[in-house]
Amino acid sequence: MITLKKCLIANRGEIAVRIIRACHELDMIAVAVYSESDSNAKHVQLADEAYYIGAAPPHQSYLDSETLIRTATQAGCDCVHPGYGFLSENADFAQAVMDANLIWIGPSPDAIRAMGVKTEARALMQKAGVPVVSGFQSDNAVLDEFVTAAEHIGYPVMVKAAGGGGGKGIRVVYKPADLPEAIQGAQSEAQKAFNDSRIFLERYIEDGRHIEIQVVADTHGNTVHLFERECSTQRRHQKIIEESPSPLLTAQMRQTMGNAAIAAAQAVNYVNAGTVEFIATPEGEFFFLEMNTRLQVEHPVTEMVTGIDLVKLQFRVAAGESLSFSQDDLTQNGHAIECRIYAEDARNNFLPAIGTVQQFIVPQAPSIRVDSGIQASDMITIHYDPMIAKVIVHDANREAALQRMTRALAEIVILGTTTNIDFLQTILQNPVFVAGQVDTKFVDDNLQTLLPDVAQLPHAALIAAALAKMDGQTQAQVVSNSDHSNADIYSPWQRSDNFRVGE
Amino acid sequence: MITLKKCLIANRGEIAVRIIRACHELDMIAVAVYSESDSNAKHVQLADEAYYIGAAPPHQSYLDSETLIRTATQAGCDCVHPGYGFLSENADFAQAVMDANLIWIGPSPDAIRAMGVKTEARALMQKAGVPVVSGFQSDNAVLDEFVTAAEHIGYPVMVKAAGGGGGKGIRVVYKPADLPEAIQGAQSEAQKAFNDSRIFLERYIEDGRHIEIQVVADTHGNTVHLFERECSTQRRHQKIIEESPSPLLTAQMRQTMGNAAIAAAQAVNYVNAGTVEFIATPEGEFFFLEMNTRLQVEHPVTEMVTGIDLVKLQFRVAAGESLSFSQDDLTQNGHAIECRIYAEDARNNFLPAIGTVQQFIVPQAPSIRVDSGIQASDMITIHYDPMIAKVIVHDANREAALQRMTRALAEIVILGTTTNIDFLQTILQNPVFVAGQVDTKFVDDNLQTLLPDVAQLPHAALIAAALAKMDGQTQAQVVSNSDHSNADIYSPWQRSDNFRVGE
Amino acid sequence: MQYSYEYNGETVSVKLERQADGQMKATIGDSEYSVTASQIAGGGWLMHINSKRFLAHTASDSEAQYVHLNGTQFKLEKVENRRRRGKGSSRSGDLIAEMPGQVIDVRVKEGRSVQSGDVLLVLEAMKMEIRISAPHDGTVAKLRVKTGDVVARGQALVKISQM
Amino acid sequence: MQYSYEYNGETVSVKLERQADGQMKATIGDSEYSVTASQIAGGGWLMHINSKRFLAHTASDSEAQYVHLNGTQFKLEKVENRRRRGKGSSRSGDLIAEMPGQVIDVRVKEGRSVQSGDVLLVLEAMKMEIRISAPHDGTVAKLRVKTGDVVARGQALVKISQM
Repeated sequence: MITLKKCLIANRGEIAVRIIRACHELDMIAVAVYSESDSNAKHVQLADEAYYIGAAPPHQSYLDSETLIRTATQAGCDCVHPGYGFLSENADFAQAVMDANLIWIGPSPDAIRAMGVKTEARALMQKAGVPVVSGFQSDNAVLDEFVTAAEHIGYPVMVKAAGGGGGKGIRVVYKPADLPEAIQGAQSEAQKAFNDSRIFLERYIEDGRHIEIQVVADTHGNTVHLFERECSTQRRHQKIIEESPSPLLTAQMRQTMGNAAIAAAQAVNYVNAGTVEFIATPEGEFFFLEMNTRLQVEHPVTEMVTGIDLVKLQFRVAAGESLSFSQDDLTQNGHAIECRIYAEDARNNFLPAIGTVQQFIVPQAPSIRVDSGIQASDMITIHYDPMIAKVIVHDANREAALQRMTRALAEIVILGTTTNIDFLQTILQNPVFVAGQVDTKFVDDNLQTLLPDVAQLPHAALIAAALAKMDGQTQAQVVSNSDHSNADIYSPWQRSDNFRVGE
Repeated sequence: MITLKKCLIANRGEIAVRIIRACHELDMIAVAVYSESDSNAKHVQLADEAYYIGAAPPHQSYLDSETLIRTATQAGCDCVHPGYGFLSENADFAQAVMDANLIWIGPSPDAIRAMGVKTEARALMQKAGVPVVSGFQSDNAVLDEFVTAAEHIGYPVMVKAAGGGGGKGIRVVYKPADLPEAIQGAQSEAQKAFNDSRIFLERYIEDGRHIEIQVVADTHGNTVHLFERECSTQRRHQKIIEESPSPLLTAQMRQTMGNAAIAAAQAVNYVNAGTVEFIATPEGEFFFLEMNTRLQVEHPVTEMVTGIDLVKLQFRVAAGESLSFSQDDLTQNGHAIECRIYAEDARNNFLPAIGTVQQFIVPQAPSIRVDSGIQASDMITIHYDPMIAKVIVHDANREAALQRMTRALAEIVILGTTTNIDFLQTILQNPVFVAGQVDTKFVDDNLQTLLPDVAQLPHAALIAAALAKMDGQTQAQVVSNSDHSNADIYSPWQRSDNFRVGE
Repeated sequence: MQYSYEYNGETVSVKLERQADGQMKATIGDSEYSVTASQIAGGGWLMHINSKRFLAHTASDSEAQYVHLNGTQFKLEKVENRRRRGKGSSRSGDLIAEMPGQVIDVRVKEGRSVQSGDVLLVLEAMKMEIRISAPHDGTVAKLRVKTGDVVARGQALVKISQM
Repeated sequence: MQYSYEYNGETVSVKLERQADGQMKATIGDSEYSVTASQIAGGGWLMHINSKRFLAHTASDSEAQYVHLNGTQFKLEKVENRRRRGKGSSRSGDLIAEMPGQVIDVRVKEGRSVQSGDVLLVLEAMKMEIRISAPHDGTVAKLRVKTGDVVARGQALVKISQM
């Protein structure tokens, strides 16, 4: 019997729903919070209690630490789960939660901080014997020193902000001539974003594979890893498809990386679930990238191959329980894949799509899991991440899992907003993906090939449209503050690098 | 790539849906058949093609071998999957399918026949060294011989029909005085049901546990078992809840029973998926009961603990592929439970409930699988089995799986017909069930305790009813040939032993 | 507006009134509640009743109003239907079919005397045999079906006259 | 009855007529189809078109009719809406917001001259920065928003006059 009784979930959408379910299975009371635009959202419906915390913009609600902690206290909660994104990697919030005598479902503020400052994390990892990409860091270095260091590291080189992550302040430099401007730009961007202009250099591995190791540690000194997830299918550093096992890893690499991840976690006295991200080269080298000190979006693939419920485990560990299994008890069974469904228009520069979801039908079928925070008649707003659902499948091997995912995506009906489902389907059919050889630049390099043609309109679809109209299909209520009559697909808009929180 | 291209699914409901999905994942064309009352059913919607095969009563449609085979041939199918129930254990149908140059997704007609005649199966098992309950069989025995044999076996003794199964002709006798009448009754019932009056005697194990072993054999001589399912939670020989692993089995028993099941399958040159049913005593003895020569209702619990898709495997084996794994590759991971949702009124002697399903909402959540053949607005008719859905959950251990199932059942919304969901919930909470100590007579012996009181009506429910009415909730279309105005809960009706096909 | 149903043999009533402030007032016996509610996808209601939250799903047919709340289904029978129904057997003394089915065996003839409990006929419905037996001693006054007949719910099957 | 939509830049039309025999006839260009259809739960249609089966899901809003068929979503825009729309920028020469968002940076002032591609202002929407840049060389004739403003889809942001 878990000793925790009542949890405030400081999040929204699919991850809030996921955490509420875990609470219920542990016989805990789940307390939701919601912004103005979420009052009827799925996570609010499923929760045992729900409290309004402010206006729709995140900094007025889901990022408002004070209101969140006051709500948790007033509701009589004994713990707070942050989910991912929002305040999940905010050490000050974790500390404030603990100061309010609430249990934080996550690692200590110190561990969050240690991993949050990228240069500090690099140094810690080096000390712990975890391989780190060659790089250069020096707080008071002048330009000449950077130039020399870059030569030593070899081009391309990455200029990164020391004080924070999420893609902010990152610049890739291919030749010495571009370095000075890149350093200046990165410094000013880092200053603005993190109030800390320090930058550092790192070797940039162009054709690397993004492989991360899930770790869990309890408060009794036990740390285990739950194997890897490969997340190389990315568009502009945004993960799209994740899987476990990685098609790249040998048993030997898996063990070595798993041990490195455990060492990384132990170096910061890590407790609870976390993820150590590595970049692996085609030659089989691998290097520490960063550690995500929270639950990941893609945690379900690990749950499906290990049979371990990570969110329930987070609660148990936070309640002081020991891990009920050791490293040797864990196995990777079969193969799991996750596809992220975004409300975005791939053919229009991946601009987020808004609108009201008129229909949302997901298959209930063997080993197909759909985690979503939306339902029919929900409006996709401008305020939050456009990821509206995750589809996760499991089967005996990668080929079977791919077939299952292809069918799952074909069966999902989401009408009323544009999604990336056809983009996902095209990637799944690409020979390089099928062969398990996608690296982190594959999607960006092959965008033209991967963008499906607009499907020919079958006569049957046109007939269905007419049938619906003839039948007098009523329009679902469209609650919208926008004027649809001016929308246009031609536009002078350019989209800057996106900065969805590093997921 | 599987060599099969197009399959006729000679079934309906959830299992037809299940098989259609397997076809699609294997890139096969799925052909559905439907009776008059199933023209818009879910399995018809999901199939690539669908053909009308007759009126609603099964013998005019789903049991009409000729029409089924003609349909398969005319549609250009290369194989037929029978599902469970209906014609799945009909050796003549299997033979007719093969005679029409179609591949039968199942064992050979000979294997079906060998296991279908119970006395023959007993003899075969004894020869193969598979433990069989002590019994007496002799085609020309006179009453005195039966009396002597019964004394030798020990009471209680079971009188069973030699020529068929499904519970027909079975009588349990507790004292010698009742034996003659039981034998007579069984003989006449067997004569009527199977045109074969032969009966035999078997020791009746009162407090036994129903444990069955899933086996799969390919055409290349490989036979493996996929561990056990325990199905002791039964009401009148009707399974209600199944799970894997069995709380009773030790690793030693599991291995012994697994080997016995393989021996049983090999004794009849079994090919494809099948299930060997055993009864186990509290002392750890176990005895062969019968072999089901087809897919079982409860196959999903095995799929969830082994990660093997049994239906896809059936197709691969039937296509001549070798098993891609050996016994040593298989493991039981975590714990899976299945609950069968019946449209029946537990408080009214479990009479089947009919009606139109007005709402059918199932949770999409981690490791919760719902296999169903119905959807909102479907009518539950008198013609078919009242099992409308199966809920299957998986988690790391039995306790966690029970918690997950409890939540899953609480979240399922089925409105418009009476179901056994509250009965299931009560069983799940019963201390004997929680302790894993239910035997096959537990439910029948404790029916009064297990039948939940009619829930007090919370004021909130009454308010919700009024809100719906005030809102002018429209009645879903009720397509019904019955007169609702005469329904009554008091009645002179008695229900005889039920004879849903031995699932 | 007053709404009445029959639940578990008892009549239950609720009065629901819209207030000037947009809220609703519900009255059940002596209890008063302030109610706000919003309808969600798929026939659901997110209700606030005296500030406590409830998620309910509702549906209705000609017989009843169905409510799913906290994992339990409640069937609230419509009072107007209950009133029309007889008890046990129809007014005329006929035994009626409790559910639709097919007559697979008729074991009595008109005029024959029967004892309470004697099986009169057997129906098959949903793969189960259902035996219709005499509710009291008497004679078969009227046999209204024969083997093979498909009967509807509520249809009169056989009339047993009291001795 | 004739139904017209715009799909992928082209106008598509279908004529759907009920026949005396209860079937429907659909005409698309030169192709004629006989159609029967039944509506299933959740906005689905099981159609038989010239005896071939199709399962489609449909939904509509003020902008478009949506159809899901064989794993693909089709958005058929309503012609009456397309007619009302401008192209690129609004009739007045204003740049308009393509989606709702918040203005987080304004980089130009009224009267300043700009070159094609210059970033004029930056919006934030759905956790992404969106830069609005000049579609051609010109001067900032009218700046209609300031940092912090929340803008609706279609709202005019800035007017660039041609040199």
